[in-house]
Amino acid sequence: MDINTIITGLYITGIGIAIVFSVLSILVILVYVLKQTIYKPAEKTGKKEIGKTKIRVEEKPAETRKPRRETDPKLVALLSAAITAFNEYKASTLKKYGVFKDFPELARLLPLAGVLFKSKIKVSFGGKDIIVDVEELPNNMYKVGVGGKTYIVNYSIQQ
Amino acid sequence: MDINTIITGLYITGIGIAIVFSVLSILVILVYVLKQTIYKPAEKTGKKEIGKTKIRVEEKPAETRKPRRETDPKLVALLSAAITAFNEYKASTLKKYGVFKDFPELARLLPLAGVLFKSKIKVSFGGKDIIVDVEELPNNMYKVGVGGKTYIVNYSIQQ
Amino acid sequence: MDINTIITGLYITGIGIAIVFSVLSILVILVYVLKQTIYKPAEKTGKKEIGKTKIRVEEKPAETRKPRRETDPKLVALLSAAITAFNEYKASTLKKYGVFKDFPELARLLPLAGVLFKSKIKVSFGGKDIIVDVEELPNNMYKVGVGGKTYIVNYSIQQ
Amino acid sequence: MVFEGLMHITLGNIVMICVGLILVYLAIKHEYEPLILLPIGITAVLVNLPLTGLTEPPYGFLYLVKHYLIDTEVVPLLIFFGLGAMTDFGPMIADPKSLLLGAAAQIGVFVALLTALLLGFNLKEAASIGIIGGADGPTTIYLTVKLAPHLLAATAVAAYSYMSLVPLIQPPIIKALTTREERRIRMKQLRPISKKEKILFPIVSMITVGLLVPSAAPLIGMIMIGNLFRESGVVERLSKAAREELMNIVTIFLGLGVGSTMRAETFLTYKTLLVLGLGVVAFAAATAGGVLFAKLMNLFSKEKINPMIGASGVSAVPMSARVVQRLAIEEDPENHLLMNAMGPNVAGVIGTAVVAGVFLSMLGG
Amino acid sequence: MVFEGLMHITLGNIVMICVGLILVYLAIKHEYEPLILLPIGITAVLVNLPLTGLTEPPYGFLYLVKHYLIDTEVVPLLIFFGLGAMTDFGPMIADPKSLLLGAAAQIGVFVALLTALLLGFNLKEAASIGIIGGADGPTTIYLTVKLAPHLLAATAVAAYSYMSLVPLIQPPIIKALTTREERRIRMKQLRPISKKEKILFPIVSMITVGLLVPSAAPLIGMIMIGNLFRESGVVERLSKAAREELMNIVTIFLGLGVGSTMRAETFLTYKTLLVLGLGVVAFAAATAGGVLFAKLMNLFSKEKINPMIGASGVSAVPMSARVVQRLAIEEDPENHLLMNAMGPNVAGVIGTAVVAGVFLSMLGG
Amino acid sequence: MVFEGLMHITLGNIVMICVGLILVYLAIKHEYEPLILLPIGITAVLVNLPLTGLTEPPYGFLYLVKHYLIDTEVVPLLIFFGLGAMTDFGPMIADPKSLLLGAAAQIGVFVALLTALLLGFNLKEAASIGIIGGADGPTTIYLTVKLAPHLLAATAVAAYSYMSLVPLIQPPIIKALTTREERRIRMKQLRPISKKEKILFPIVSMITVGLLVPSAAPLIGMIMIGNLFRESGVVERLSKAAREELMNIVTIFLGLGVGSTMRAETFLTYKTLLVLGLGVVAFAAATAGGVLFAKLMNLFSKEKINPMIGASGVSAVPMSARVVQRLAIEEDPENHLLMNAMGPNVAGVIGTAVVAGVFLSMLGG
Ligand code: NA
Ligand code: NA
Ligand code: NA
Repeated sequence: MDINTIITGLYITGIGIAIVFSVLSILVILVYVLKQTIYKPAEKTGKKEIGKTKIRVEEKPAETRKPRRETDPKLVALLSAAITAFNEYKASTLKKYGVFKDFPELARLLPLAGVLFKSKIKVSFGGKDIIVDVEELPNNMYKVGVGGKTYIVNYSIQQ
Repeated sequence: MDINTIITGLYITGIGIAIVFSVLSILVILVYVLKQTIYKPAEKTGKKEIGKTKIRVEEKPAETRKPRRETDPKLVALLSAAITAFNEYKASTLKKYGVFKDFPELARLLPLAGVLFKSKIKVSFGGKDIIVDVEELPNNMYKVGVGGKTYIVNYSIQQ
Repeated sequence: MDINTIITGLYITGIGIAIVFSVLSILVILVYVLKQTIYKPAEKTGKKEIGKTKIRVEEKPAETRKPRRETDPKLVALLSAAITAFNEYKASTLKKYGVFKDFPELARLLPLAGVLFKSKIKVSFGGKDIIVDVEELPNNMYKVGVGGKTYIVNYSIQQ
Repeated sequence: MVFEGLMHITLGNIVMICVGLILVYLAIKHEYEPLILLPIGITAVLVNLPLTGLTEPPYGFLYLVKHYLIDTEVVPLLIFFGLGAMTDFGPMIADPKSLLLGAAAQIGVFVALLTALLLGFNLKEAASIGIIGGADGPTTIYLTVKLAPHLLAATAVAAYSYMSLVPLIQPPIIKALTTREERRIRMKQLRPISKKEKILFPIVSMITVGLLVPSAAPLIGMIMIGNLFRESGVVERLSKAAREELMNIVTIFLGLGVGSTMRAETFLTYKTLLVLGLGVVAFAAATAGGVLFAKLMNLFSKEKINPMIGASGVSAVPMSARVVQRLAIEEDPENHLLMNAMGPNVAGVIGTAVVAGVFLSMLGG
Repeated sequence: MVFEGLMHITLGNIVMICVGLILVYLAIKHEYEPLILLPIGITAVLVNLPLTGLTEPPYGFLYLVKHYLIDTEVVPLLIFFGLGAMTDFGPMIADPKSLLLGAAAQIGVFVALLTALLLGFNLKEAASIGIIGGADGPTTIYLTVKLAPHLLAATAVAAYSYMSLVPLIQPPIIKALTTREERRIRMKQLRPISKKEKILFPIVSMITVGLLVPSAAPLIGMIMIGNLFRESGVVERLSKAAREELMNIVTIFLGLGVGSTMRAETFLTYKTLLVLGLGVVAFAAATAGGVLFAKLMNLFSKEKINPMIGASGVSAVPMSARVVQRLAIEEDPENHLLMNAMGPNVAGVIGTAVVAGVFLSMLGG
Repeated sequence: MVFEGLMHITLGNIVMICVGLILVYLAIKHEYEPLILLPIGITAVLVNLPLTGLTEPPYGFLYLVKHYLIDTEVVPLLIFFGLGAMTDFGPMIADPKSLLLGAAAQIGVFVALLTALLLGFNLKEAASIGIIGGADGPTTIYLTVKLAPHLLAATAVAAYSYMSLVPLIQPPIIKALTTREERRIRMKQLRPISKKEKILFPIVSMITVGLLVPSAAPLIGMIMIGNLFRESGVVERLSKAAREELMNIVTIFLGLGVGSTMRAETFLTYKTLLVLGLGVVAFAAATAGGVLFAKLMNLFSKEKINPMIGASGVSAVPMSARVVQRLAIEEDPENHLLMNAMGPNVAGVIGTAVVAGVFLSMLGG
């Protein structure tokens, strides 16, 4: 143990603490600047959303609640039906124009792909016709819009 | 800028264009040869299929059609039932002969595996008995044959 | 071909066979030791289970059996409902305390995570209330306990 | 010691940081080839911070990436391997004459090469600049590393940027060179391809091109091995690894490695600006070459092709095929040319690799 | 020739085999950082079997791993890259003063450094030991490889072990330094963060830290590039590769490489024991530093913060945030501090990287 | 310059291209070990095209793969690591005497070694040829790289080809050496194995084999570390990476690296033909050794074993176990021996690694 080493150690400690606090303080300032320049509009909607959430949480005591109507098994069936119809439409379109089944993979994997399909589909369900928006995503995923809500569905039964 | 360089550039251009066209032309010929030697039989069925497709496409205007009967939610239920029965049969067979649950993974991952199961399963569904062919594929996938059609099902509810 | 080489070869063969048999024999002994020191208690339950299995296998002739009642499509619906309710409970809790949706991923990926949720959920199903245990696992998997049985469910419809 | 970075920053560094940020912006906001341009851009920002040692031999991290993975051509070849495992040559096999359109688009390479020579670049530099017109990122990187490594960042950025700009660059050229009647030509649907043909094609083309242009063999060999993995159907594990795990990892290192060459000292020269300008010339000439050659073919063949698909000889898979599809539908909503355009599109990849091979054999490796 | 191993085994080897087995036991039975400690432990067993040649140059397998992947810093930097792709800086951006708590916890590093100097370690060793208090495994490895490679196994094992022990080390210290009233302070919920802020943060902080502390640029650069991949939303393939495929592979090599340095000859010294002891000092001092600084901040600010979240300035993401959450609920079941504690938690990662950069610039790289 | 390839092609090249194509054909059409033989075959085609420079130092791509990944043993060891993460030693732990059957099958290695010596190979070559009888591809490659690198392609191709041919090679030998009564012997079901046993087995066997045969430690160490990852249950991320991401990538490089050694100059010798012939001898002798030793064991033990499971001591996991299962069912449809045969099957992997270690320690590494 050498007194010079200790002194150097104290010096490094002083410098080190000074630098880490000053660098992170600068980051504090920059984050505030970011917030001021960017965040303004988002802030308002954000606060609103928190308020709404609180109300919803209070009206339904946790751990003892029923499943919501919109997401019951019927919805699963409706989504399945919509995707099936969508895939049939897609398959017929692709075949009509000689597009091979391999194409979507190719398109998805190469940079900037985008030959994924998107369509409005009319589904007969429970006696009435429902208009559903279906959009393909990679990996057997589908974005399904129905009744103002959007579901991401992983649907992997292929014929 | 040097005139000799430009001349070399023109020379390279000439050679380059000549080579790229001749090499790709040779490939054109080889692809034709491939087609002549290999494709003959396939060609006929291919043409037929295109014809058939066209008809199907025309009879169903895109974007406003109902889901096909065979792929409605009932099918999902039938497939689930079949795979459940198949898995029960498989589990009992494996246990009977002391085959541990790890085995399929081992078999699948090492080269030339093949200890995946395959079986005919009788399913009671909607009041009548249906015979279904079920074959395991890797990754919780199953090939299910029912009523002359084959479905690839990703079924991942495990008990 | 050199007679000395052959002699060395025979020598290596002798040594080699001796070593491979002695090393693997030592492993035999060690595996027996492992079994004696560790396995005793497990052995009994193991034997019982094999017996039970045999009986079950005999009462149900393979390849021609019906799907079990408990795993029919209704179960799929029940599981869906339970997970939906669970996710709603989770989302409301997370929102209430300002936990962002990214958090579970962060927690799961860094070492020693463990901020996955677990809860008892009451589901109204088929006219009666069922208490279900739901526990999150990584990758959209859920462990669902209902009626004394546990199911691992891959549920990927996200709202 | 610390805070020194601030004192050593040069105007060049600041310019390059802005250039990097612009690439990041374009990648995120407009999705211009984000898989490449985002890593390149942010790495360009990082390496222009002074005194970090990241690009310094022998142990700077980005030096290691550049030296061991890019300079050895490991990364571009593995990307070609992965592209092979992704590519469906079916549309090209179904319509073999699309190979000729893929050859024709290479004219753009030579136009740009000659223009570069006129602007004072030497032969090796001009070849590396010309190849941008092939619109194949990995081929451009492969050739530039061998012929003109000091231009690597410029040619790579040009190649990938203009690939994103294909939807802007090509339509006016296509429209200027074709009549409305030509753009309305319908083409017959492609025949289905048997599995045997798909398996034999990569083997046959690897042997053929390898024998005729040996210096193109690494590029063609790797893409065709990848494609054989894909089409064989028996090594799905490897095919998936080639196009996913390995591809993703290698793409990360490509971005880091190329980005690390964008230091102010080497990048901020008038040559870089010329390269970027010549890149547009190359893309435009390639487009024109493909379209005009298609029109030439129509003079001699009974069954007319829609000359727009010649523009897809510019690889940029599958962007230029989609451009053609879009233009076709504009004129006639029932005229789907997507698959017909995919043939020249993938043929262009082979064509550019052949041209790269020719350059390597004529200009020394 | 064979059976020789038995004759060459030393008492040291036997001790180290037991040490390795203890790590394996803790990893499997108590899940102490199993992703790192299991590979390290079992590799320690393997390299203490005599005459295997596994760690011998030029071709021993573990020598290759150590020499090419650890000594070059490739592995720690790629792990930082992956951590960036996993980390959500949102809670820190929402509450910027948490950055100061992340800085305060670095006090532990300096306390341990000074203690190590008093115990006779030299400056470079003391810095490597001190950095354990930052509770960031990769940063510890990065710095030790550069400053005191002979201590690598000791500091790495200490860093990862104590990270697992955070739930045991921190609570008594936190309780000793806070009153019940302080522990019951409720904090307001964090505001939501916009995507733009999340994208700009890694860019801004990379440039800022890189300019101010260039030697921290490799660490900060890689974590921020990874984070930009994550937040940009346009390169999900690469982001996933960074945090999964590449991360998993690199973690395997980290364990093998670090474990291979745990040979009896180099590991079994009194220094190792001191390092392990100093590691506890470092963690404890860091915890205290964070808590006390939070109390100090309360003296000057109107809106009181719960001083317990200062303890989360010790990174060990997300363990120390969970410790705080648990302690808060003990006092008041409705007081959820998890997200408030995540801010200092991720800030601590940046703070430790800055300190490592300072050490590198002052003590030579 | 171009078209030169055609002029430089030799008859040997053409023969080798055909050999490569035959491997590709067998891999695709008959699924003979496609994961290895397809990459090897197509790479053999590629490297026999003249003047491509792919295998030339210092920067030929396949040279890099061979030099840095195969010659360093990195690839075979990582494959062993992945195999460990895939292998279930349960059946062997449940029935420990299966280890002896795994030892007995190694007799084939020595029969082939002695035959090779009689045919004029030197000791190192003979050992590399003999190990083919172990039916473990990575072990064969590991040993050949160290003892007789010029035979690498021949032994690797032989090992993997005959592994695919196990269903053809083994049945006649098994039938010739057993009576119908013996083949109908039923064996009792295996007991279940506790998790603790599965965790302790890789640790115990690594230490035991490592101490007794240090030169086998790299192979045994890596397979057992992989297996511990698998059985520990706490590092599923790493276990998955070992057997999937890393395994797939490494398998690609194994195929490319081994295939690149199949150039006409080195492969087309009478030695290659002899190696291929001796490989059959090795497999046949290993099968016979296992079966006969099982019959010998029956002489001394009360509880008879079905001697067919001795044939599974030839690793070729799980093919030879399936061969036994099939033969057993032929004689008695209720006699399922699959799991009983898996014990010797995985024991054979350990046995062959031990033999390789013995060879390395006696013949110099
Ligand atoms: Na091209
Ligand atoms: Na820290
Ligand atoms: Na073996």
